[in-house]
Amino acid sequence: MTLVHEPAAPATAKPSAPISIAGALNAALRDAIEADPSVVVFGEDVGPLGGVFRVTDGLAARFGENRVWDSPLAEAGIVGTAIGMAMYGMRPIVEMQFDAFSYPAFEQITSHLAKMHNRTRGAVRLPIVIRIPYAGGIGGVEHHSDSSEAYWTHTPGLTVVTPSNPADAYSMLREAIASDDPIIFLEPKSRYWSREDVALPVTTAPMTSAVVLREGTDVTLLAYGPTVRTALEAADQGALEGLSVEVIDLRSLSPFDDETVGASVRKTSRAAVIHEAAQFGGYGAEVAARVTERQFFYLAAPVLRITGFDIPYPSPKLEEHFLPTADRVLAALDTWEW
Amino acid sequence: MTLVHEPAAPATAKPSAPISIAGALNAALRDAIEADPSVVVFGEDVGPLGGVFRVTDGLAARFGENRVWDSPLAEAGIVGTAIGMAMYGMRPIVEMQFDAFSYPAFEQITSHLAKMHNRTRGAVRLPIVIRIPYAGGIGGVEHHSDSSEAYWTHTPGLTVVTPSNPADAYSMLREAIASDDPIIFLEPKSRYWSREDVALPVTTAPMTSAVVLREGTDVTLLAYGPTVRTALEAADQGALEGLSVEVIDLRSLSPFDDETVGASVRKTSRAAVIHEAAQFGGYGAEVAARVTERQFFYLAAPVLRITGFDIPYPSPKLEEHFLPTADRVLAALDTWEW
Amino acid sequence: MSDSVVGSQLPVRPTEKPICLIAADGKRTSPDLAAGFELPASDILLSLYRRMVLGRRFDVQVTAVTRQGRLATYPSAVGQEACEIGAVAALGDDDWLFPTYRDTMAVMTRGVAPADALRQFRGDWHMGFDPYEHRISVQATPLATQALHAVGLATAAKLKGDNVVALTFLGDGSTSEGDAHEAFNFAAVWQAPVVFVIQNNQYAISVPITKQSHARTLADKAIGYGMPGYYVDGNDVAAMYTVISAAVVNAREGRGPALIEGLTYRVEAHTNSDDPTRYRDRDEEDAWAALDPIARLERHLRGTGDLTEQLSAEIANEAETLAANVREAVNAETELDPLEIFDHVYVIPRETLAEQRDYLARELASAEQESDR
Amino acid sequence: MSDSVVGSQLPVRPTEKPICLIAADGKRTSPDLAAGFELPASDILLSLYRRMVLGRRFDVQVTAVTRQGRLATYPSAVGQEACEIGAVAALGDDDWLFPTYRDTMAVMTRGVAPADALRQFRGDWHMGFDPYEHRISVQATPLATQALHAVGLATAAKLKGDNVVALTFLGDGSTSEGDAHEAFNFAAVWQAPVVFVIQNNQYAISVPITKQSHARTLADKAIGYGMPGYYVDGNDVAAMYTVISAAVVNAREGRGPALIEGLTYRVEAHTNSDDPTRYRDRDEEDAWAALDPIARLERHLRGTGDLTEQLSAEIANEAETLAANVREAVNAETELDPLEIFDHVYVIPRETLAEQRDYLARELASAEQESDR
Ligand SMILES: Cc1ncc(C[n+]2csc(CCOP(=O)(O)OP(=O)(O)O)c2C)c(N)n1
Ligand SMILES: Cc1ncc(C[n+]2csc(CCOP(=O)(O)OP(=O)(O)O)c2C)c(N)n1
Ligand SMILES: [Mg+2]
Ligand SMILES: [Mg+2]
Repeated sequence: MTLVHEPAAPATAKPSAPISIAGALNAALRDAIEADPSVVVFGEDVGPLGGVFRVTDGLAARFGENRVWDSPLAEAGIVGTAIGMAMYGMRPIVEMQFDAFSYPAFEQITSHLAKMHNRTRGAVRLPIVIRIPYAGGIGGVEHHSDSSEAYWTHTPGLTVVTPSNPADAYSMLREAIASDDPIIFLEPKSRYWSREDVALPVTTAPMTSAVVLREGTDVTLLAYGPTVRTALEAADQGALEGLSVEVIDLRSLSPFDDETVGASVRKTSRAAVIHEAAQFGGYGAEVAARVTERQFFYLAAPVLRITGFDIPYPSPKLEEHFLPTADRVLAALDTWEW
Repeated sequence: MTLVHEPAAPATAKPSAPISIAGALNAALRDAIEADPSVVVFGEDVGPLGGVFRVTDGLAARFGENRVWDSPLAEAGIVGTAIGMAMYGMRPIVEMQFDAFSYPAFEQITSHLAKMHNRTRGAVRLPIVIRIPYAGGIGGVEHHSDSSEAYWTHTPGLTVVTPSNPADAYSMLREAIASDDPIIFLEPKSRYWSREDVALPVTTAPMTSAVVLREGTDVTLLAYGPTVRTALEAADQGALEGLSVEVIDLRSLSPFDDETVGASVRKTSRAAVIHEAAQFGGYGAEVAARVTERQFFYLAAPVLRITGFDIPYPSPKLEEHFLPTADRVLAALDTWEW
Repeated sequence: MSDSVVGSQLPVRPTEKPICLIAADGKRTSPDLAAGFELPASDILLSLYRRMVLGRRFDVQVTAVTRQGRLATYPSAVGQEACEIGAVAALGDDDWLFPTYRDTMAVMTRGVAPADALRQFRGDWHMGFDPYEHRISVQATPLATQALHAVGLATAAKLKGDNVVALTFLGDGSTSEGDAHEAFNFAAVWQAPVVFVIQNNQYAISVPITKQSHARTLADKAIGYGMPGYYVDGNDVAAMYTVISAAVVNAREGRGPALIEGLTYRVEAHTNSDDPTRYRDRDEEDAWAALDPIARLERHLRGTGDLTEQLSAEIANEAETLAANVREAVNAETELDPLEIFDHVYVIPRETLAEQRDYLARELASAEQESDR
Repeated sequence: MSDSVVGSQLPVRPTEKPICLIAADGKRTSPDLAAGFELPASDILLSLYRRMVLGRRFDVQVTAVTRQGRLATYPSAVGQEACEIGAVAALGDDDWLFPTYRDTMAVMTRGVAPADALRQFRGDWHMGFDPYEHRISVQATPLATQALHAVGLATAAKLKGDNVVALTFLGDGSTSEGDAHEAFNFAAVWQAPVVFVIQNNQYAISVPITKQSHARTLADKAIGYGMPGYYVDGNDVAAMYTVISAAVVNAREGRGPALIEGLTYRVEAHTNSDDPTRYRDRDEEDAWAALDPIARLERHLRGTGDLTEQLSAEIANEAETLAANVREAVNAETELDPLEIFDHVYVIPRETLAEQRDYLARELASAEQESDR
């Protein structure tokens, strides 16, 4: 994958080596804990087990149970206590084991995490990162493949970001931990194990900016997390058919990078957004609405949404029919009159 | 207010009398409990007190504590037990005291209420109505003025409706209670006390259909719940300026009545959606996106969103600056080149 | 719904030591450990023994085929047979069971055919059978949420005047969730005919009970709700069956809910994808192996002479038939219609779903044509 | 975080009768009711008395101005002075208080100026003071949620080696919420220096405690978490102060959390917009009036001669000054900048909010012009 914005290799760069998203996240946590004594990590099974996806592997052993520990099994409890810790100057990083299991914490996240800074007129800051493995594609049974981003992005006070590759996974998580705003950090679980050569530590584009991954002139594909690969595949196939596809990795869902996306759409005059979540009221609706508001007179066709269906995420043997594919993207582009 | 679809006055019609939305809801509950022994009502303070908005006033005294009762104070518990009751053939109607207090029930609503029918391949039906007084405008302190509709409309399996007048309040609640699907019934709390002459029992347009409240030719205003009045005010003011405004009360947020809305937009070629909730990822995004997808080549201008700002709902003395007004609607329409 | 609160007697407090009727050595325990409960008759013990053997054989076989990749995942209940079978045996036909993902053994024991019981974990559909056919709800994944469904169903039955009891399983870790608390409280306040069976198998995936609760026992939680609480040896099926049966009768006769903690052990990994060596050691596993619920009852029944060579041979045969049954079930190809994913989202049909269904239908059709070429 | 679990002693069980040091008649109670707690010295009793009188005068005045429409709403704590003042008096300067909407009296007593304490209910802003200035968190509205914040803050202090204790108030109804359970459990497992003070004022708006819990006492819940639990006469400030102080010391010295239930009564309506005649009768209100916390301590201090005519006159004067202070505070016009609603949503500025801020600024400017014409 070619990054148009090459990551700036820092002075201390180690020789680049193949690393997975899970590995990069693990390294980011390790380096952040090492760098700042106020950083703590807790949640369900994040201690000795290292998390069900091994993202916290080895951290408890390395830093001890006062920096990385297993909490009781209660998501509201995890987020609620993290809020109290942050009020006392800590920087907690907590994990929701799977996205559907963040729902018990919904009140703590929407009514407190998102609002405490505003409520206290800026007196209280909550530098908390909530890590959520999200979306499907791993053959998980019910409740293990939800895409919950639309719930968070609609909630003022939250910042919502999602990496699609190991370099961003490291850089964006470090930036999220350093941020004084609460961050919902969505990790595309189907991509956890995809490897790339990266020299750590790495600093990529700012967490809140979108990145053009592939330049093109005919159409702009807007993707994030697990669907970035889908968009790139579609771009490859499209190229064979003589279609010049620009691919943008949104990276930040809230805030939305209107500038980068706007510039691209004004160039291509056509855009489509791709996500796994159900379409109705999904994040793609906001993308389509705001791109249309801002670029209406540049658009040659309506912004397309290539998404999951408006149904609960299906069982493992049927999920392939639910997930957006490169073929579906290209089929959708064909519905436009060119 | 003139209903283009006049409510069909049933044979048993009583002489029409002025009644508030709260009163109409109370009557609907009373008639439903009377009509069907499997209907029960429970929640926080819905018994002797009659609810903090008095929507259940007198029901416990009239039907006894086995039909209408106060539950312990726990929203997940209220929705979770309602699910179990529905599995055993009851039709529970539960109240979330204020919208922000539905958040503790978020997991029960999204992971169970919305999915049980699908999960069991249709074997289990959950005819449950969750009544939620929503939105602001009543000078409520923090957490008492949220607009949570976007969270529910994005969740497959839920049906989300909201009345804007007493006749619909009665008719739609009766229809919701009779439905075999779980219904999120959003009650515009700032409109609870607005009265109109209605002859009960009344049957208005089907719960899941939008209704044209005012016919016009220049622009279509899409509103629901508390913003319907705002849209009608804007239409009146617009008329003075020679603007012919069509006003549609969406009534059903999920499903969305594409037919009624589409027909109107094809006629006016301009549309704007109005809601109190924050704009980013709000329900208006879905409205704008789908109207644009379906009517792109009929649209003379981008669909506008006149909404609350992307901030937590402000304190009572500042809410006036947050809420969309008729002036803001007209100002927004002025941003279009005509 | 509140009158029921009045006139209820003070709850039974959990005992100091776990209630136990048959010790690990197969011998009967002293009266203090029996806490007034009677040892069931030998025919009952024999049938509990038989069902535990079948249950374990079932789980062992399913775990094996899961390793072969036939199932998406499988959480085994091996080692917890006394809880799984003791609970199911205590339920009447009209009663309801609210199991978790852990309790497929109980689901199968209550009469669901292996093929149906395993459909969820095969990845065919979220639930593999009709809840109303067996009065068994979905095997819940969101922890502790099903406990509230049990309370609601039991309350509905009570309001309708039916003599139905709902039993829900909970894990030790799940007791930390808010929903567990709300279920205990609603059940006690409404005096709902519910029995909460907590299988304290010492772990929530990798998290030991010491990181989950600071209480003396999980059964002690009952005190805070004004419910009877029972602290039981969860590897003694005689005790589990007897205590749960008593709680079921109490509930049925209108004396309200009960909370029962069975001390047991999750012998297998959390699921096939888990690696217990990361968080527990061999010695601990061996210590619990010595307390095995099946070996214990076998010793007892051999001692009393009730379990003859012939009988155990019969049971062994039955177990092998069941195992073959399981292999057959998971090897059989299931016909799945992808379009069904749209059919049960709503009772009242939706246009948008019909459109999306047509879209997928067209896609599948053209894929057909492709492959035909 | 788990080692702390090891080596912790068994919790103190709640007493049969509520712990009480000074009876309603002002007399000292028998040792069994004192449960080993010592009556505080008279200077302490006098200062508790003084603060209760001021607290009540404050609340009565605020309720009055609320009826005049000066406040958006106000939940009064009249009748609960022993809990409000007893808790605040037991806290050190570095300790933290996590109040609810009910506890403005406690907030004021801990040193927040009336104008700031009332800013939230005046509708100016969601919170009227800087939490760090007084070590008081927001007066939480979402029930029981603040208890988890208290546990988190106390745990952070413990991890940093600071001797800070967090005290959180909870209502009787709030104990039904899942968050209360999770807070109790996290606190016990982590042995966090937290004190939970449940003000059982008999009602959750209109819902009586009998519909909220079936437990003997709410203090009994502590048993299920392995926490000390204290069942206290919440109208005896001597008992509340003494028991809470002991719990605070315990927590500070690393012996973990405690749960304290104070039996009291919400004398006023839930808020000004509530109508108690719909759900409770006069007799009940009268019965509780006889147990009034201030009258009781007054009888005691007059009996001992510690409360002289002169002293009560001084306190009365002080109370009137405070009341005047309140009237002044709520009558003073506050300058609010509408544009501030955009300024604290994020630490890191957002373009979209800047745009929306400009939009409102322009709107306000043109409105200005309009009105100038
Ligand atoms: C609300 C929720 N949070 C997290 C999970 C992920 N999860 C699945 S099983 C499990 C451990 C449960 O432990 P326990 O309750 O003891 O049951 P056991 O697996 O031991 O039978 C966890 C954390 C979940 N399924 N639901
Ligand atoms: C999560 C949540 N649900 C519902 C409410 C609405 N509500 C506000 S106060 C109250 C009653 C609380 O009773 P209790 O906990 O006893 O406290 P008290 O008011 O008696 O001090 C309710 C139901 C809320 N604020 N938060
Ligand atoms: Mg367990
Ligand atoms: Mg109360």
